[in-house]
Amino acid sequence: MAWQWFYRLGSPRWFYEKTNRWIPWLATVTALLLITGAVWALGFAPADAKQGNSYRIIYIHVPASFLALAGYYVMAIAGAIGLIWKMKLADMVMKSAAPIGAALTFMALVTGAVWGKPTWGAWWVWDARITSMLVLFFLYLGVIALQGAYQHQATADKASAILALVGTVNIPIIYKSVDWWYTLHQPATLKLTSASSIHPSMLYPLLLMIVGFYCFYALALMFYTRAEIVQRERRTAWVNELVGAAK
Amino acid sequence: MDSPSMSAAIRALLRRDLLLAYRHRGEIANPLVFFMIVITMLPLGISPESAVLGSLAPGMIWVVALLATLLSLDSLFRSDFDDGSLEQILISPHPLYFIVLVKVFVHWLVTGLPLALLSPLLGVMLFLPEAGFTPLFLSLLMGTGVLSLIGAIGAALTVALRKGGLLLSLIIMPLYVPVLIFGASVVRSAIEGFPIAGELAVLGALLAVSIVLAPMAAAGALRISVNG
Amino acid sequence: MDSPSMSAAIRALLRRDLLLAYRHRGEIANPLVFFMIVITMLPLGISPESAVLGSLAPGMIWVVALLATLLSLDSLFRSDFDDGSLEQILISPHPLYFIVLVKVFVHWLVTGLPLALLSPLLGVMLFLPEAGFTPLFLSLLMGTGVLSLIGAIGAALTVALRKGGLLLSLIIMPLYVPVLIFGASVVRSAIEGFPIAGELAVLGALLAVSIVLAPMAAAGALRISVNG
Amino acid sequence: MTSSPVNTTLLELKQLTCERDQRCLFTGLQMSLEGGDIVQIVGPNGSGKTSLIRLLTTMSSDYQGDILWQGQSLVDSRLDYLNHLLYLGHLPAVKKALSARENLAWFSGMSQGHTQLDLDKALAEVGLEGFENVPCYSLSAGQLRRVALARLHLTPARVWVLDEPFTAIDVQGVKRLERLLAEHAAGGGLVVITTHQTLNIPGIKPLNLLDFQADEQYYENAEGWHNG
Amino acid sequence: MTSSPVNTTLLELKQLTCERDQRCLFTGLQMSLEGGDIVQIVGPNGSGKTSLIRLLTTMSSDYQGDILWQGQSLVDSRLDYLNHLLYLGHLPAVKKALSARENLAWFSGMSQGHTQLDLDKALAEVGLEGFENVPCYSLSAGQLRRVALARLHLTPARVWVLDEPFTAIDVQGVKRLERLLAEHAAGGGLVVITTHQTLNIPGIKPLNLLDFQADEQYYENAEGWHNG
Ligand code: HEM
Ligand SMILES: Nc1ncnc2c1ncn2[C@@H]1O[C@H](COP(=O)(O)OP(=O)(O)OP(=O)(O)O)[C@@H](O)[C@H]1O
Ligand SMILES: Nc1ncnc2c1ncn2[C@@H]1O[C@H](COP(=O)(O)OP(=O)(O)OP(=O)(O)O)[C@@H](O)[C@H]1O
Ligand SMILES: [Mg+2]
Ligand SMILES: [Mg+2]
Repeated sequence: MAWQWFYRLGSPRWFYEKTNRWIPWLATVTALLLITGAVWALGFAPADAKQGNSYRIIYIHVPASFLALAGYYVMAIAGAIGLIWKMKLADMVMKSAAPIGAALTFMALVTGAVWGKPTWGAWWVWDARITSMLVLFFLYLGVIALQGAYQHQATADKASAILALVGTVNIPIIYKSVDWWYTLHQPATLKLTSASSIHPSMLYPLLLMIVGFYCFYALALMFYTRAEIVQRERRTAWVNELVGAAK
Repeated sequence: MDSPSMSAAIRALLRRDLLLAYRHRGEIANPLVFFMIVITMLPLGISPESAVLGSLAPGMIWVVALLATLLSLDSLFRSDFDDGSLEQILISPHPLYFIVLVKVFVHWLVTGLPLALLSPLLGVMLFLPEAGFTPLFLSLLMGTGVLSLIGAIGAALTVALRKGGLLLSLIIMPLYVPVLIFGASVVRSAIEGFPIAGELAVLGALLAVSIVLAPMAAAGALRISVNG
Repeated sequence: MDSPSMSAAIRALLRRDLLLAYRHRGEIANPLVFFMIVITMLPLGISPESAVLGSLAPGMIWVVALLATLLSLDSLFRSDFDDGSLEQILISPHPLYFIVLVKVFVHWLVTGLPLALLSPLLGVMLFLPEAGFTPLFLSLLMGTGVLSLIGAIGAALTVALRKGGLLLSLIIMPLYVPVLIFGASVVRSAIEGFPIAGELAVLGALLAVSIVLAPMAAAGALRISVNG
Repeated sequence: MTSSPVNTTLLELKQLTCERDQRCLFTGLQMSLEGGDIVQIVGPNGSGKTSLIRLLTTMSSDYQGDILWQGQSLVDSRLDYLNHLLYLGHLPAVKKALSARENLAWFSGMSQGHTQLDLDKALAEVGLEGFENVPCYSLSAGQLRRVALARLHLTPARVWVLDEPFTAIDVQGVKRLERLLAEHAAGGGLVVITTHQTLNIPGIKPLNLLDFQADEQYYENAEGWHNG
Repeated sequence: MTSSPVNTTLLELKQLTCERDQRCLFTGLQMSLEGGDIVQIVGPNGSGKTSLIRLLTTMSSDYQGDILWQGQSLVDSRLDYLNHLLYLGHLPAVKKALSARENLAWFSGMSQGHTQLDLDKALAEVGLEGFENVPCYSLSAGQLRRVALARLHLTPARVWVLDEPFTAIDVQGVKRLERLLAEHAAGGGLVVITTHQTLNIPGIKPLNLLDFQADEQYYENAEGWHNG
C-alpha cells in the first residue's frame, strides 16, 4: 500500500491528468515570479558602482547557471529510476530533461559571454567555472545525441541513462580538476567575484529570479514530458480519446 | 531498351544520400561537436592564456578541421559496402566519376560546410585576432572541399578492410599537408597584414585539380576494393 | 554437467583477441603512425621554433594521445558485434565484467602501451625539456589505461549504431577532461621542477576507480545495445 | 555428454506475449519443451520466429508471461540455463581473420576445453577437412556457416537453439545436420530450430506462431510499467 | 518490358577457368545462355558458384577464357551489358535507415524511374503491403530480403543474376518467386540463379560446377594455399 503512490507515479496517464490540473497554477506562479523579478531587477535595483547597468544580466545568467547544473542531476536521477525500477515515466522525464538542461546551459554560456564583453573586454576566457560549464554543455549534448542515435526508444532510454549516470560520477571529478587546473595556471587577472558580496537590494530580485527559474524549469519539464507521453502512448485508448476529444 | 538516364540516376543517389544524412542527422552534428571539443581540450592541455592561444589559433583550427574531416571519412563508402549497395553502384551503367562526386559533395555538405560556418565561433574561443576571421572562413570553405575530395580516395582504398579508420588516416594525412600549410598560412598572413589573394588562389587551384582528379582515382580504387 | 571454467574462458578470449591483434598487426601500428603524423603536422601548421614547440609539447602530446586512443576505440566491440560474436559472449555464462576487462586490456596493450613507449621519441621531436621525459612516460602509461577503460563505455554504448565513430568522441571527450588535465600537468610540473608524486597519485586513483566502475558500466551498455 | 532421461520437461513457455513496435507478434504462447524434442518454429516471414528465439536465449527480456527452465523462472535460473544452452543465430560469429581451427578453439574455450584433435575432428564432420588452417575470409558463404556449425559436434550443451542454420548449406550438409539433430534428441537433448525448409526428421514437433496471434490488435493497456 | 524473341543467345561462356587462392574452381566451362533459359548453378558449398556469378556480373575479371554478350566479348560490351543486367547478391543492398519505399525509389532511379504507385505495387507483390513506410531496421530477415526482391517487379533488365535469392524467404514467398522467374523466362528473359533448394520450375537447366572441375586436385598438401 505504501508503494501505491510510487506505482501511480509510474503511470504516464496519471501524470498527464494530474499535471493538467497543476499546470495553470504553476504557470501563474512562474509568471508572477519572473515578471516581478524582472521588473524589480531592471527597473528598481540600483546600478552597480563599477559595472553600471551591464551587471543586470546576472538576473538571467546566475539562475540559468544554477539550473544548468541542477538539471543534470534531475536527468541522471530520472535515468537511474528508469534503469532500476523500469519506470516508463522516468525515462520520459530523463529524455525531456536533456534538451531543457542543454538550453539552460547554453543560455548561461551566452549570457556569460555577453556580460564578459563589457566586463573583461573579451567574449570568452578560459576561467575554471566557464570551462566546466562548457564541459557540462558537452555532456548534455552527448546524452541528446545518444537519444537521437538509437531508433528503438527503449534502448535509447537505457543507453542515455547509463551515460547520464556515468556523467554524474564524473561531474565532481571534472569540476575539481578544472578548478585545480585553473589555479595552477593562475591567470589572476580575471575572476568571477563571489555572489555573497552582493548588496541586498540587488540580491532580493536575484532570489526571486532564481525561484522563478526553478518554477519555469519544472513547467518546461512538464510540458516536454507531456508531449513525450502523447507521442509514445499514441496508440493507447486514453490518448486516442484525448485526441478525439480535442478534435 | 532505352539506356537509363544518367541525370535521373544521379538525382536518385543525391536524394538517397541526403535522406540518409537527414535520418542520421544526429551524426551530422558530430564533426562539429568533435571540433568544438578538441578546441576546448587545447586550452586545458596547453594554456588558457589568450596571447598563447591567439598565436596558435590559425594552425590549431586547421589541424582540428583536418582531423574532424578525417574522422568522418571512414563512413563515406563503408555503409554502402557493408550492405551491398556499393556492388549495385559499381554494376550500374553510369559513370562512377559522377557517382563518387555526388557522394563527396554530400559529405562536404554535412561536414566541411558546417565546419566553415562554425569557424567564427571557434575563432572567438581561441582569441583569434579579428583580421583572421574572414580568411579563416574562406580558407576552410575551399580547403574542406579539397579534404573531402582527397579523403575519398583513401576511403575508397580502405573500404574493403575492416578497421580501416586508422589506415585511412595514414594514407591520407600526407596528402593533406599542402592543404594544411596553405590553409593555415592564409589566416596567418591576414593577421600579419599581408595580402592573401595569392594563397587563396592556390587553395582554389588545389580544389579545381582535385575535383577533376580525385573522383577518378577514387572510382578506380572502389573497383579494386570490391573486386578483391 | 560441470559449469565451464571461467579462467579457461578468459584465457580463450585473451588468446583470441591477441591473435586477432597479431593478424591485424598492420593496424596496430596505426595509432602510433597517426600519433607521429599529427605531431609532424603541428610544426607545419603552427611554428617550427623549438622554444614554442617545447612549451606546447606536454599538452600537445597528451591531446594527440587522447585522439589516437579515441580513434581506435570504435573497433573495440564493433567487429564482435558485426559478426555475432558479441551475442555469443553475452549468452555465455561468464561474468561480463571480466570479459570487458580482458578486451580493454588487449586494447590498451596494442594502443596505450605503444604510445607510452614511443613518447620519448616524440619528446625529442617536439623539443620537450629533458626533465619531462620520465613523467611523460609514466603519465601516459597510467593515463592511457584510464582512457581505454572510460572509452570502453562509449564504445559499448555506440556499438549497435552505424557510424558510431564521432558520436563516440562526443560522448567520451568530456569524460577525458580530468585525465588530460592531470596527465599534461604532471609533465609540466616536472619541467618546472615541482614534485609530481601527488599528481601521479591522482592518475593512479583515477585508474583504480575506472578499473572498478568502467567495465561494469560498459557491460550494462553492451547488454542494452544488443538487446535493442 | 552427460546423458539424461528423455522426456523430462526442460523449458516451459507460459502465456508468452511478445510485442515489437507496438505490434503484437504472438500472445498466449503455451508449450512445454522436453528432452528428446525437436521443435521447429514455423511461420511466414515477419511472424516473430527470431523474436521468440531472442527470448529463449535471454538476449531479449521484452516479453510478458514467463519462461521456466527446469521449473524455475528464467529470471532466476538464467546462469544455470546459459550453462546448458547453445545458440547459433543469423550471424555466424566467425572471425574472418582467424582460421576455422582458431575460431573453434575460442568457442570451445568459452564452454569447455577440447584438444586440437577434437577440433579437427569436428571440422572434418562438417566437411571442412583440409580447410582447418585457411583464414575464414577465403571461405565461401556455406563454408563459413559450417565453421559455426562445427560447434554442434563439440558442445556438451543440452539445449540447442538454432535460427535458420541451413542458410547457404548444400543438400548433403542439410542431410548430415538433420541426422545430427536427431541424434542429439535421441540422447535426451532439446532442439529448437527455425527454418523455411521442410525437415526430414521423424517426430519433429512444429510450433506454428500463426496459432498464437492476437485476435485483434489491442493496445488498451500499454500504459503503466514498461517491461524492459 | 520490351519483349524480345526467345532463344537468341544472350551470354556465352567460352572455356571459362577460374582460380582462387591458387585453387582451380572450374575449368573449361562452356555454355551458351539463351533468352528463355533459367539456369541454376549447382554445386556443393565452396564449389565456386558465387565466384562464377561475380564473373557474370563483371564485378571480378579474374578469369581465363571469355564471356560473350550477344556475341561480343564482355570486355568491349560491358556498358551495354550492364544496361540489361540485374543482380541480387548475398547482400541485400538495402539501407536500414530508409523505408522500403525509399530504398526501392533509389533502385528505380538508378535504372529507370517509376511512379510511387509502381513502387507500392511492387512492394505489395512481395508481400510487404503495410510495411512501405516502416524503416527497414525493424523488418525481419525475410522481409529485408523481400525489399531487395521487389526490384524484380520493376526492372526492365533482361538478364537476371541471382545469388541465393531464397535465403530467409518463406515457403509462400519461394513459390511466388518461382512463378516470377518462369514468367520472366517466358518473356524472353534469362535467369541465372544459385540456390541449394530444389526449384519447382519446369524446364530449368542445371549447370553443375562439379562437371568442370580440374581433373586432379593438384594440391597434395593444403599448405600451399594457406595465405590470402
Ligand atoms: C557554473 C556555471 C556558472 C555559474 C554558477 C556562474 C555564476 C555566476 C555568478 C553567481 C556571478 C555573479 C558574481 C558576481 O556577483 O559578480 C557570475 C558572474 C559572471 N559570470 Fe558566471 N557563472 C557561470 C558560468 C559562466 C559562464 C559560462 C560565463 C561566460 C561565458 C560566465 C560569465 C560571467 C561573467 C562575465 C560574470 C561577471 C564577472 C564579474 O563580475 O567579474 N559565467 N557568474
Ligand atoms: N575472398 C576470397 N578469397 C580467396 N578465396 C576465396 C574467396 N572467396 C571464396 N574463396 C574460395 O573459393 C571457393 C569458392 O567460393 P564460392 O564463394 O564461389 O563458393 P560457392 O559455390 O558460392 O559456395 P556456397 O554454396 O558456400 O555459397 C571456396 O572454396 C573458397 O575457398
Ligand atoms: N529490431 C526491430 N525493431 C522493431 N521491430 C522489429 C525488429 N526486428 C523485427 N521487428 C518486427 O518484428 C516482426 C518479427 O520479426 P522476426 O525477425 O521475429 O521475424 P521472423 O519470424 O524471424 O521472420 P523471418 O522468417 O523473416 O526471419 C517483424 O514483422 C518486424 O516488423
Ligand atoms: Mg528470422
Ligand atoms: Mg555462394
